[in-house]
Order: sequence, then structure tokens, then C-alpha cells
Amino acid sequence: MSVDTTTESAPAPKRGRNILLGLTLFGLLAALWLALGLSTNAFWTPGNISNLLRQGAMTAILAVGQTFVIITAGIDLSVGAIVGFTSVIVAWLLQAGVPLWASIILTLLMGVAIGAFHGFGIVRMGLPPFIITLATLTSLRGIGLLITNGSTISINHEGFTNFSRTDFLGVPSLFWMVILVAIPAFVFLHLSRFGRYLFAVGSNSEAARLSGVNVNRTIYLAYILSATCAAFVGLLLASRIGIGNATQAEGWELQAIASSVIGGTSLFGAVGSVHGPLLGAFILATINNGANLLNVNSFWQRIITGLLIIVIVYFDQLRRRGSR
Amino acid sequence: MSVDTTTESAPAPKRGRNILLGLTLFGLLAALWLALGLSTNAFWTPGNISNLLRQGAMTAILAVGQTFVIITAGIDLSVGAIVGFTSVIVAWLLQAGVPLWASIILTLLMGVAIGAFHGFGIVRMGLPPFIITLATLTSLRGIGLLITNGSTISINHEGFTNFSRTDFLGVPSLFWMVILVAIPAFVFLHLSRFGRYLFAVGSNSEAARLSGVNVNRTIYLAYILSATCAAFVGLLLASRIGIGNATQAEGWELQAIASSVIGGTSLFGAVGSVHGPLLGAFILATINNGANLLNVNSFWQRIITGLLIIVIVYFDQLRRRGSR
Amino acid sequence: AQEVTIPIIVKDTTSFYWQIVLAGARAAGKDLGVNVPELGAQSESDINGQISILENAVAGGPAAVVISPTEFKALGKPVDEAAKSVPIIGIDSSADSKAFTSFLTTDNVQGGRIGADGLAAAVKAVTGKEEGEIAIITSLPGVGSLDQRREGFLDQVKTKYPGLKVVADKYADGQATTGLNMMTDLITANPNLVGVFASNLIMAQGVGQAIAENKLGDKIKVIGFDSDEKTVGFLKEGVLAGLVVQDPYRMGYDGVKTALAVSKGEKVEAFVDTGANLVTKDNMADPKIDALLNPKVN
Amino acid sequence: MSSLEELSHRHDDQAKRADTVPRGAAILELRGLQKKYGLVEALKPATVTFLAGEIHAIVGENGAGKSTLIKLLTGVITRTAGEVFWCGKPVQLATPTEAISRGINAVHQEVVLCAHLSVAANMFLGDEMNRYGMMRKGAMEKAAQAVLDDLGFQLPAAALLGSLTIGQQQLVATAKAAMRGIRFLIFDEPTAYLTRQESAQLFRLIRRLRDQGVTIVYISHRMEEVFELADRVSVLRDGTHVGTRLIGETNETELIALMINRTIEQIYHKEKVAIGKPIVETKSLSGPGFEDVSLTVRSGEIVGLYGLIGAGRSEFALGLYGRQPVKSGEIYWEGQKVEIPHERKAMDLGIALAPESRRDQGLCLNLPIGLNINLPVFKRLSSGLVIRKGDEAENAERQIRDLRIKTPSRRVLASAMSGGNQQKIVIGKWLSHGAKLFIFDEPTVGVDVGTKAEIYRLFGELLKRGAGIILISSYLPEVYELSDRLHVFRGGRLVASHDHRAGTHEDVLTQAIGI
Ligand SMILES: Nc1ncnc2c1ncn2[C@@H]1O[C@H](COP(=O)(O)OP(=O)(O)OP(=O)(O)O)[C@@H](O)[C@H]1O
Ligand SMILES: Nc1ncnc2c1ncn2[C@@H]1O[C@H](COP(=O)(O)OP(=O)(O)OP(=O)(O)O)[C@@H](O)[C@H]1O
Ligand SMILES: [Mg+2]
Ligand SMILES: [Mg+2]
Repeated sequence: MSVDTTTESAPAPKRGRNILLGLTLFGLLAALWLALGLSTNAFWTPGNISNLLRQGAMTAILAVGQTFVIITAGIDLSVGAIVGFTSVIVAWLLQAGVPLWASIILTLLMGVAIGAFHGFGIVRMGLPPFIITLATLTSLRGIGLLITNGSTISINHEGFTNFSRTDFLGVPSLFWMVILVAIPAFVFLHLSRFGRYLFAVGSNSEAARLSGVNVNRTIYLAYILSATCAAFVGLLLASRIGIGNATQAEGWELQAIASSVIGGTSLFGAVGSVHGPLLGAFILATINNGANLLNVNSFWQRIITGLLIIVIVYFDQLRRRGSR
Repeated sequence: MSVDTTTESAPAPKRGRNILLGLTLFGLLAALWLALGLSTNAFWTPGNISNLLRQGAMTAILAVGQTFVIITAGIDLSVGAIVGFTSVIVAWLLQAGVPLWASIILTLLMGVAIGAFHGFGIVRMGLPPFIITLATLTSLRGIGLLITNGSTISINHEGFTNFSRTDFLGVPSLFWMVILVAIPAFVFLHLSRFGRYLFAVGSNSEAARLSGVNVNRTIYLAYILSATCAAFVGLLLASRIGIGNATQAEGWELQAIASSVIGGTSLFGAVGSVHGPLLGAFILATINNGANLLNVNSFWQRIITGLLIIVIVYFDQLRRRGSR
Repeated sequence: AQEVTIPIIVKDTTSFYWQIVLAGARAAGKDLGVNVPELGAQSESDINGQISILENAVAGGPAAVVISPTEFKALGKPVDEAAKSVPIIGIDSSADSKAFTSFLTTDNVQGGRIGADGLAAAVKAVTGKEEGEIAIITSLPGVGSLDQRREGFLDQVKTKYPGLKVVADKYADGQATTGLNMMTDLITANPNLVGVFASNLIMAQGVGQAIAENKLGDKIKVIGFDSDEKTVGFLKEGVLAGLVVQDPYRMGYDGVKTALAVSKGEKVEAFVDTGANLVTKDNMADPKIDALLNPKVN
Repeated sequence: MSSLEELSHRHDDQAKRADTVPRGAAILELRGLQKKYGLVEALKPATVTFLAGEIHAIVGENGAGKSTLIKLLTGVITRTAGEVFWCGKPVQLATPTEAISRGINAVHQEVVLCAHLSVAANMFLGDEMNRYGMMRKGAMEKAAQAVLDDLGFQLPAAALLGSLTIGQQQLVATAKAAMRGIRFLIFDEPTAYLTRQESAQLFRLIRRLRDQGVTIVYISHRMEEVFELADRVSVLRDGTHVGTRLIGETNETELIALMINRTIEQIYHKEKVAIGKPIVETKSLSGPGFEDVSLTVRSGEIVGLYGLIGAGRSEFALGLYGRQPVKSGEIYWEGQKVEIPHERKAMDLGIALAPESRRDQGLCLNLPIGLNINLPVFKRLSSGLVIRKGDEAENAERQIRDLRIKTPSRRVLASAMSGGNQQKIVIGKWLSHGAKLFIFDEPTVGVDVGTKAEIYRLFGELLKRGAGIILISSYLPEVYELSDRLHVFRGGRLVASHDHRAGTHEDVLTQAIGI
């Protein structure tokens, strides 16, 4: 109920910190790109850069949605399951002959509904976010499998499945989708008062409530945004793989969370940005892309990813403490 | 100044609550067992009860270790990976001709080392528990796969692989292992001062520190206990399936956390017990066992598990609020 | 002269089966002087991951790519696209694409049928007739090759062995322990069970363990899929009645060999079936079978 | 028009639409208002009337129900029974939003703000200035700064709240409430963390608001403040409203008698104890927030530290206690030079610290009172690793009894205690520790008169046992009356020292401010 003033748990980001952090992560990404450019011929080819932008896109969108939730000091473990589930939903709708636009809208609404259910569980039933989203994670995979009877649903809509492969102005359409999500997300989080309410709720929800902030609505909002981002990614995935399959995107929730944290979001809430998770997601994508190009054994790839997460977050902590 | 507090205005004391909660979960378990006994003939056979005790055992031990960590307001996402990893370690050691006792001790020490590394990351490097354990989760699987080269190591030590199948006094040895862990865990958490320190650190680490609690050591202790429990489960798993395989026990961390929370542990820290997670683990095992006996579709099984988690935790919350 | 690079992309690098494929490819690389990056997703259900790996591999400018698509439909377009810049050789499973230059596959539906035949024979050997309750356990839902094995198995049972009744059709979560728990529960729930088809390696291990624990090798006949030291041991002990074994080593080796030939402009066969065999205690000493069971990994 | 008025009349339309009553008429009436927490009746049915434009003080001992009453009025908690009339009409006041919309606002006993947001963002939280749906960050910051300057609070509006001291945060909360509470403003122990100078500023603000017609409710344990400010005063005892008096028709003795049902002859009880050998001596001790501090504490002696907010006293205490690294200087313990690298070393030597912020540093709020009290001494209560349950219970219950902590059981969670009772738990933690040096940082914040007297008597007990005490307080009468030696801090340095009751209040204050 009181303001948490102990110095450890209330990192005191100065004004410029967010920008500085963004810059430094950007520096890290640039350094990675430079190093890979020097060590492999293939890295700086247009084809590979396109690949990279495509490969980071889905995690990036998930990470932005996840960041809204983490800023409120919550967590959304269900995003991977939502991606798999909504890929089934859209495939099912298309197969049933529902027009494309309606299928897309219905699928996104499904995301809204799932997010609202999470909000309901947290706000009305008083469940910890970890638990309610873990439960939907389990159940959604089950429902998706039931719909497909454990198998996959093919999507025969050419326009839909070609979309993820097209380019626009030389940039892959999947990356345009990141921009499409990131710009309103930025306006929402950093410029509108609803964004500020997310921070306030994450910092001290009692204080927010006493100030007349509708805390419940803010929590609903965060989880709906996260689930809707996930449903959107479900559409993109369905387009990319051309099928609906409920077991896809397993473990993506952890990648989204990791991207968000690498991007400077604090799991204790009230610290985060929109550009951070985007950079985090593309750093992770670069590590994978680079490892493939360098022909690093896929097991080593896991080990390196784990170590890099530690190193990146550690330096971020250092910088934060230093900039106090 | 008089303190005229009448006894009838006493809010339900905490101790009674714990027992009540324990009892009620126990009641739930009993109800489940009764219902299953009525709906299938096979449930109340000695063989099936043995199976059930065996099936819940490993999650139960993981959940107890996890509970220590959660009480300090932390989380250990790595336990599933540790199980898989240590199953590889023990198989590897046995294959290399290391005597059984030495293999077991070395494997457990590996658990201690991993837990200590987590403590180091949290205490010295200032990383959030979620992140450091997520990183080890990723890396450990990689190391395990590297050791086995993506495959499995068979264990040819008959005594070791027979162990998990034996009974003692009619009770499966795996369940004896639960008791072997639970009794010292109970003494540690509920009767020793270190247990109190875990609660204090989880509630307010600054207050604990100023009261002379060695907060860092307490955190080290919690993570070492959790990782060692996981290493112990790794031994049991290796004995049970007779192989070392780094990709085993995937997702068990979430099951352990769910068991712990179903058992009344609060993810915000400072609330938890030893009997709670045990009951939680056996409730989950019963759901799976029952679903198998009733030949419930595997996909429905997932859906039901998710829903039951919500229902159980919800009623637990209600009871808690009511008893305040 | 620059070294020729032919990457091989498998479905799941964390499985023994695919490690044998990679071992074959590695051997071919050594024999033929080709650089063979060993790539692959980390789970058979990670379709998107495999697409990304394919894209990355093509970006590296190889002479050809050998791939085993995780999913028939999903990999179709990516393979089409990749084939625009480099020849693609398919192994093990196919994809919805006409762009493959050559195919070395084993028919998983056929594998399922072989499993059904093996199970029926094993049941008959004990009870004298092809009758009784049987079960199938699939390791993971949503995996193309496992779906095909299940389909082949169920179809064969339905058409050829009407006396065999499938009383349980279960999906696990890719964990041996889950397979083990499921099997012990099946034993409890279905005392008349006579046979089980465990359609991949990890399930064969889990199910085998359950049979071994309950010493039911004589009563319940289990057919597994693929082999490793552990399951071969089970086969010897009579815990498992049979294993459906493919030739992953050859697929890897010949895949790279064919790819090299294609990249040099040579003509290759468009379709090769590397086959699947039923291994039982009786034929396991057979030299040909023995070579399948003990591939030269490493 | 000043910045404050400009802002507080931002919602004038709304205020005009709302009912108004003439000055002196009843603006808010409580009829049989009651609050139960489970079986605990925190507020028994109370009937109180507040008049428009008055300063209405509420007094009562710890746990009497004052904060509960305030929380009911501001929609923080909902009532169990009773009715509330606002300008003669029944209202619900079920949510903070409803209270705010009627112009009711409060500065709560515990600072309730967002540490991660800036001062300006906190002041405008829930009531942002918008244009085209976007926040006007610059405009809000400017307006917030103007209000802070107008009120004479020297705080930067752009600073992060978490970087301020509790006292400064309290000022932000005050500014925020003043900016919004255009009809009815409640202060729950606002001076607890303020020094005399800040208090004076606050009083000026309160009178100014009253003159504008705002109704003020003022809760305090400090009688002189009540008599200085209030027009009327209501007394609560054990959740019961025992009376309301015009300030001119009552006196301190009567109020205290109403509050605690007995009289206290002397609050500042100072035990006469022979002063003995030095226990601790610091020589030019410097660390984060304090510099070059040399002082000595002898057995049987109270050493008082006085200063304004941010003078560095707490930092000095934490440095001496090993919580924060000391940069330079020396510490002598009973004549021996020692290093105190961590808190455990301090405890082993025999130092006890009752820290400044009970919520952040003092208590594990969601754990039982008993566990909190025993936390520093579990080692002593254990044989080997295992705790002796009997001793554990006995120690906790003794402290609860001795300190008269108002709880039915040691198993009740600390969070269910009123502010003053929580403070007693913090003190109780250290009494059985057997320390030689006690550092009390703001020990009487939020503590009622009766308990204050108890605490001062307790100091006497400790001194008689041969202990020494460092008493850090921003409440000048307290340090002034009790200290054998009074040190004044300013800007992290020790700037002046006085013997017992040497120099006047004004001298000390001047030295603390530094004019
Ligand atoms: N959340 C709660 N649950 C149970 N009891 C509570 C709760 N909050 C307060 N109480 C009880 O209600 C009573 C009144 O508390 P309140 O905070 O109103 O006292 P107060 O008069 O403000 O005291 P102080 O001067 O110490 O601040 C106390 O006995 C307290 O223990
Ligand atoms: N984490 C920090 N980093 C830098 N300076 C700090 C930090 N915390 C406090 N300070 C500064 O140290 C000085 C001493 O603060 P401190 O809280 O010790 O003062 P105090 O005399 O105890 O006052 P109060 O009455 O507020 O308790 C202040 O100027 C404060 O701004
Ligand atoms: Mg109060
Ligand atoms: Mg202080």
C-alpha cells in the first residue's frame, strides 16, 4: 500500500535512461550485425536481411503485447498457446468458407475474448496472472487439438498464405506488420494517459486506485492487448506456415518475455518501453540467424542463447544502477 | 491505556488457516479419489494406487523444492531442465563406470552447483530469478544434448533401474522418496529458523536484512534446495525410464509451480507450506490417472486440467479471504 | 577452389533417429569432400523454426539443400521459394511442392501398416488368433509423420485385422514418463489388453519400461518405431515384440550424395524408397537388419 | 489567482453543479457509520458532523479507528453499516473516484504514490491534461512546478518520486491533494515525517485552504498542533466516537482523558541515570549522505539527532549499522576500533536499529506479528536449527504485553495493525535482543500520546540497564526534552551540539535550517 522506497526494488530510471538504454541495445544489435557481416559473407545479403526481419517479426509483436502486461507487474504465459490456437481458428474459418476479412476479424476478436477472460480471472476471481494464464495455456492447446483432432488444418486461400512471403518497398510484409503494431503501441504507451495508467498500476496499484484510475479496466486492457497481439501473430503464423496447428508456437511465451526483459522491461512492473522489446526480439533473432549462418551446432546455439541472456540483462542492470 | 480485546473478535489465527487449507485440499483429493472409485472399478486396486503414488512422486518433490523458492518471492523455471540434465549426468557417469554411490553424489552435487549459480546470478549479478533460471533452462538442455549428442544414454545398472520399480512395505519406493524429502523439508520450513528466514525474505527482504537475517545466504539456500530436489528427481527419472535424455521433463517446471500454487503457495512470496505442494502434485496426478482410466480423450484431459487449476486456486483464494 | 556446401535440414536435432540421418550425411560429406552443415529444428512440431532455418540455409548460397520437411503442407511454399535459387532434395517425408529435384523417402503410412502387421503377428503367436484389445500411443499431436503412422496403423487394423479392437488412441506430450504413466494406467484400465503400438522412439522407451515394470512382456505385445540401444535391449529381453525400423543412415548419406550429383548437373532418380522393415527377436541377427540397428554414428 | 487555485478550479463546472452549503453549515454528516474487518470492529457506529469551512481535528490512541474513518470517507474501503450525507443528501462514497468527483481528497497516513512516476505525473495521476487524446506532459510539469513553488515546497516536478525521501513524498501527496480536494480535504498525521519548518509551511497551507472555504479534517497525535490549528476536535476511543468539542472549550488534559480514559501527568519522562563509559565513538565517519560525523554515545545516555528532511541522520544510522558502506572514518566500540561491514556484525556487537520506515524497512507486513517480533532473535530461540516453540511464543507475547500492542493474538498479520501499533512492533523486535546501543529512527511517528509516554519510559528502562540510545527525531520537543546531548545535522554534517536543554528551540531550528 505504500510507496516502495527501498532502493533495490525501485530502480530509479532517470529521464534519459530509457532513451540511453534503447540506444545501447541498438548499439549491441549493430555490433552483432557488424560482427556477423565480417565473419560470414552471407549475412549482409538482401535475402538474409529479409530473412532476419521476417524471423524476428512474430516474437517482436508478442513481446510488445507482453510488455504491456509486464508493466502492470503481471505476466502472460498464454501467448504461445494463443498463437497456436488462433492459427487453428483462422484455418478452420477459412476452410468453412468464411470470407478472409471476416475470418481475420473473428480471429482477432477471439484474442480479445481470451484477454478479457484473463482480466476477469485476475480482477474478479483474484487469481495470480501466472496461474490464470498458465491454465489457459493448457486449455487452449487442448481446445485447438480437439478442433483439429490432433492434426492440422490446411489453408487453401492463396492470397492469405502468400502474404507472409511478399515484400513491400523491399521490406518483408511481416516486418511491416511489426511497424503496424509498434506505432500505435508507442502512442498508446508513451503518449496517452492509458499508457501512464499501466505504469501507475504496476508501480503501486493502490495509489493508482486512490487517484481515481480505473485499475480494473487498466488490467483488462493490458491482457486484452497482449492476447490480441498474440492472435494477430497467430494470423501471421498461419499465413507463414499455411496450416492451422494447435501445437505450434510452443515456448514462444518465454521468448517473448525474454525479449521484453532484454529490452529493459522490469518483471517487477512499472518499467518498460515499446522499442525495448522490439530490439530484444531482433537481438534474439540475430543470434539464431547468425548461428545458422556460422553453422554453429544447434545445441551450442541453446547454450549460447542462455549465456547471452544472462550477459545482456546483467549489463542492463549495471547500466541502470550506474545511471542513478 | 487498556487493551480490552475480547477473544471472540479474534480473526482466524494463521495456524488454523494453514491446517484448514491443508484439510480442504486433502478433502478435495479424497473427493476425487472417491468419485473415481465409484466411476471405475480399476481405481481402488492396489496396483493402481501404487501407480498413482509413483506418478505423483516426482512432481511432488519438484514442487516442494519450488515452494522454498516461491516463498522467497522468487521462481525457478529451470527445474524441468535440471531433471533432464541430471538424468543425462547420472547415465553418463554410470556408463563411464563410476560406482553407483559416487554417481549419485556427483549428480546431487551438480544440482547444488546449479542452485548456487542461480543464487549467484540473483544475489551478486542482480538478475531477476525469472531470467537467470530461464537462461539456465535453455543452456542446460543444450549442454545435456551436447553430452548425449542429441540422443539418449542407456543405463545398464540393474540395481539402479530396478529401484524405481520396487516396493517397500507395500508402498512404491518412489513414494518413500517423497517422504524422505518431505520430512526434512517440513522440519526445515516449519520448525527451523531458516524456514522463518525464507518467509521473512519473501515478505520484506530489507526488513529481514535489518533484523540480522543473512538475506543473501537465504536466497542461495532456497535455490540450492530447489535445484537439488530437481537433481534428485533427475536420479529418480533416470531410474524409472532407464535412460539419460536431456529433453525429458520438459514443462515440468510449470507443473511444479502449478502444484505449489494449488497447494496454497503465493507467488508474491511469504505464504506456503510443505504439505500443500504435495497435495497439489497428487491432485494433478489423480486428474491424469483418472482421465486415463476413464479413457478421456487426451485433448479433453488438457482442457480439464486447465479448468481445474482455475477452479481450485479460485476456491483457495475465496477461503483465504473468508478466513481473514 | 571454394568448398561445396550442402546443408542438411532435419526435423528435430534432439532425437536419435535424426542424429543417425545426420551421421549418414556427415559420412557422405567426408567421403565426397563436401561441407555439410547439420541443421534442424529442435522439435518436430516447430514448423516455423524449420522454415526459418531453410531460409537461412538458402541465404548462405549452398550448392544444394537436403531437407526433411516437418509438415507436408506448411513446407510447400518455402520449398518452392527456396528451389528458385538452389536445388532441393527431400528425404524421409515429402512436402506440398513439385520443386524437389529428388526424393529419398520412407513411407510413414506404410510404416504404420507394417507396425499393424507386426502387432497382429505377435498377438497371434501368443493367443493363436488375431484378436483382442489393442491401443496406440502417439508421442505428440500435430506432427506430420506421427499422424501418418497412426493413420496407416489404424487403417490396416480396420481393413485387415477386424478382430483387433482399438480401445485407446492416446496422445502424450513427447515425454517418456508420460508414455510410461499412460501405459501403466492403460494396463490397469484394460486388463484384456494384448497389444500396443508406440509410434516413435521415445514412446517405445516409455511404454517398454511400463511393460518391463509390470513384467507383462508375455501378455502385452508392443511394437515400437525406430531403434536405439535401449529399445534393442528391450527387444532382446522380449519386452518389445517388434520395432519398425527405417534406414535413416542411408537417407542422410544418399541425400547428400544425390544433392552433390544434382549440383553438378547430373541426372538423378526422382524418387527412391529407402523402405521400412519390421525387426523382431528372430530376425535381428540378420546382417542387413543388424546394420540398421547399429548404424555407424560418429 | 495563484497556481493552486487555478488548478483546483479546473473542475469548477463540476463543483458548481454539485451541491453547495454556506460556510458553517453541515457539509458532511456520518450517521451510525461502522466498519468491521471480519470480527474486528474497527469503527463502532459513529455519528459525526463536519461543517463547511472548519478545521476539524480527530484525535485518539493507536488503533482507535481514525484512519478507518478516513478510508471510509474517501472510498478506499466500504462501510459495513451506516449512512453518509453530503450537503444533506445521502451518498455512497463507495469508490475513490466517487469521493474525488465530489471534491473529497486525502493525504493518507502512509504515503500512497507511484515511486516509478515523476512528481508531476503523480500529482496529475488520474486527472491528466489531454489534447487530442494525448497527454500534455510539458504543460503538466509546468503546472505542477508552479503549484509546488506556490506552496513553498522546494521540490522539482520532473524528479522521480522514488528518489525523494519519505518526508518529501509526503509533501508531494499534500500538494496533490490540495490541488484536487476543492471541497473537503483530509490530513492523516501529515506532520509525522515533517520537521518544524515544513510543518509551519503546511499549517499556512491549511489555513489558506480553510479561508477559501475548504473543510479540513486533521488527524494528529500532537496536541499542540491540534490546539494551534483546529476549530473543533472529535475524539475516538476503541472505535467509538466519545465526543466533539469546540477547541476553545477544552484543554489537553481533558482530551487525553477522553482518549485514553486516564490522565498522564508527564509525557516527557526522563530517567536520571548516571552516565558511564563510552559505548560507541565515531571519528570523522563519512558515507553516502553524511560526512565527517564524530560523536560519542555513553552508557546511560540519550544522544539526540535533529535536522531537517534529508539532513543525513538516517543515512548515518544505516552507515553505523553496517547497512551501507562507510567511505572513511573510524568506529570505536567500547574503546576498540571495529569495522562494521554488515548488519549482522552490528547486531553481534550489540547494536539495535529500529529503522525509519516501518513499511519498507521495519516490518514483514504479510507475516504474523509474532514472527516479526522474533525475527532478530531466532538464533537465541533455537536449539541447533530447530526453534523452541514455547520460547518463541513466550517472547512474542511478552513484547505484545509490555508494549500494549493492540492485537488479539500474535498470529495476526502485521498488516492488520494500525499505524501506531505497527510502530510498536518495530520497537518490540529489539527489546529482547539485549543490545547495548539502541538506534531509534523516528520511533514515535504515528504513536499516540499514551504510548509515547510508554516508549519514553522504556528508554529509561534501557538506560538503567546500562544501554546507550541514539534518538533520531524530526519532532523537536521530543529530542529537545529527552536528549542528554543533542546534535544538529545539516546537509549530512554535524553542525552543532547542545547539552540537555541548552539553547532554545529557536536556536536549534536556526542551526538546522542554516540561516
Ligand atoms: N485490514 C485490516 N484488517 C483487520 N483489521 C484492521 C485492518 N485495518 C485496520 N484494522 C484494525 O482496525 C482498528 C483501527 O485501525 P486504524 O488504522 O483506523 O487506527 P488509527 O486510529 O488510525 O490508529 P493509528 O493512530 O495507530 O494510525 C485497529 O484495531 C486495526 O488493527
Ligand atoms: N540513494 C541515494 N542516493 C543518493 N543520495 C541519497 C540517496 N538516498 C538519500 N540520499 C540523500 O542523502 C541525504 C540524507 O537523507 P536521509 O534520509 O538520511 O536524511 P534524514 O536526516 O534522515 O532525513 P529524514 O528526516 O527525511 O529522515 C539527502 O540529501 C538525500 O537526498
Ligand atoms: Mg492511522
Ligand atoms: Mg531519516
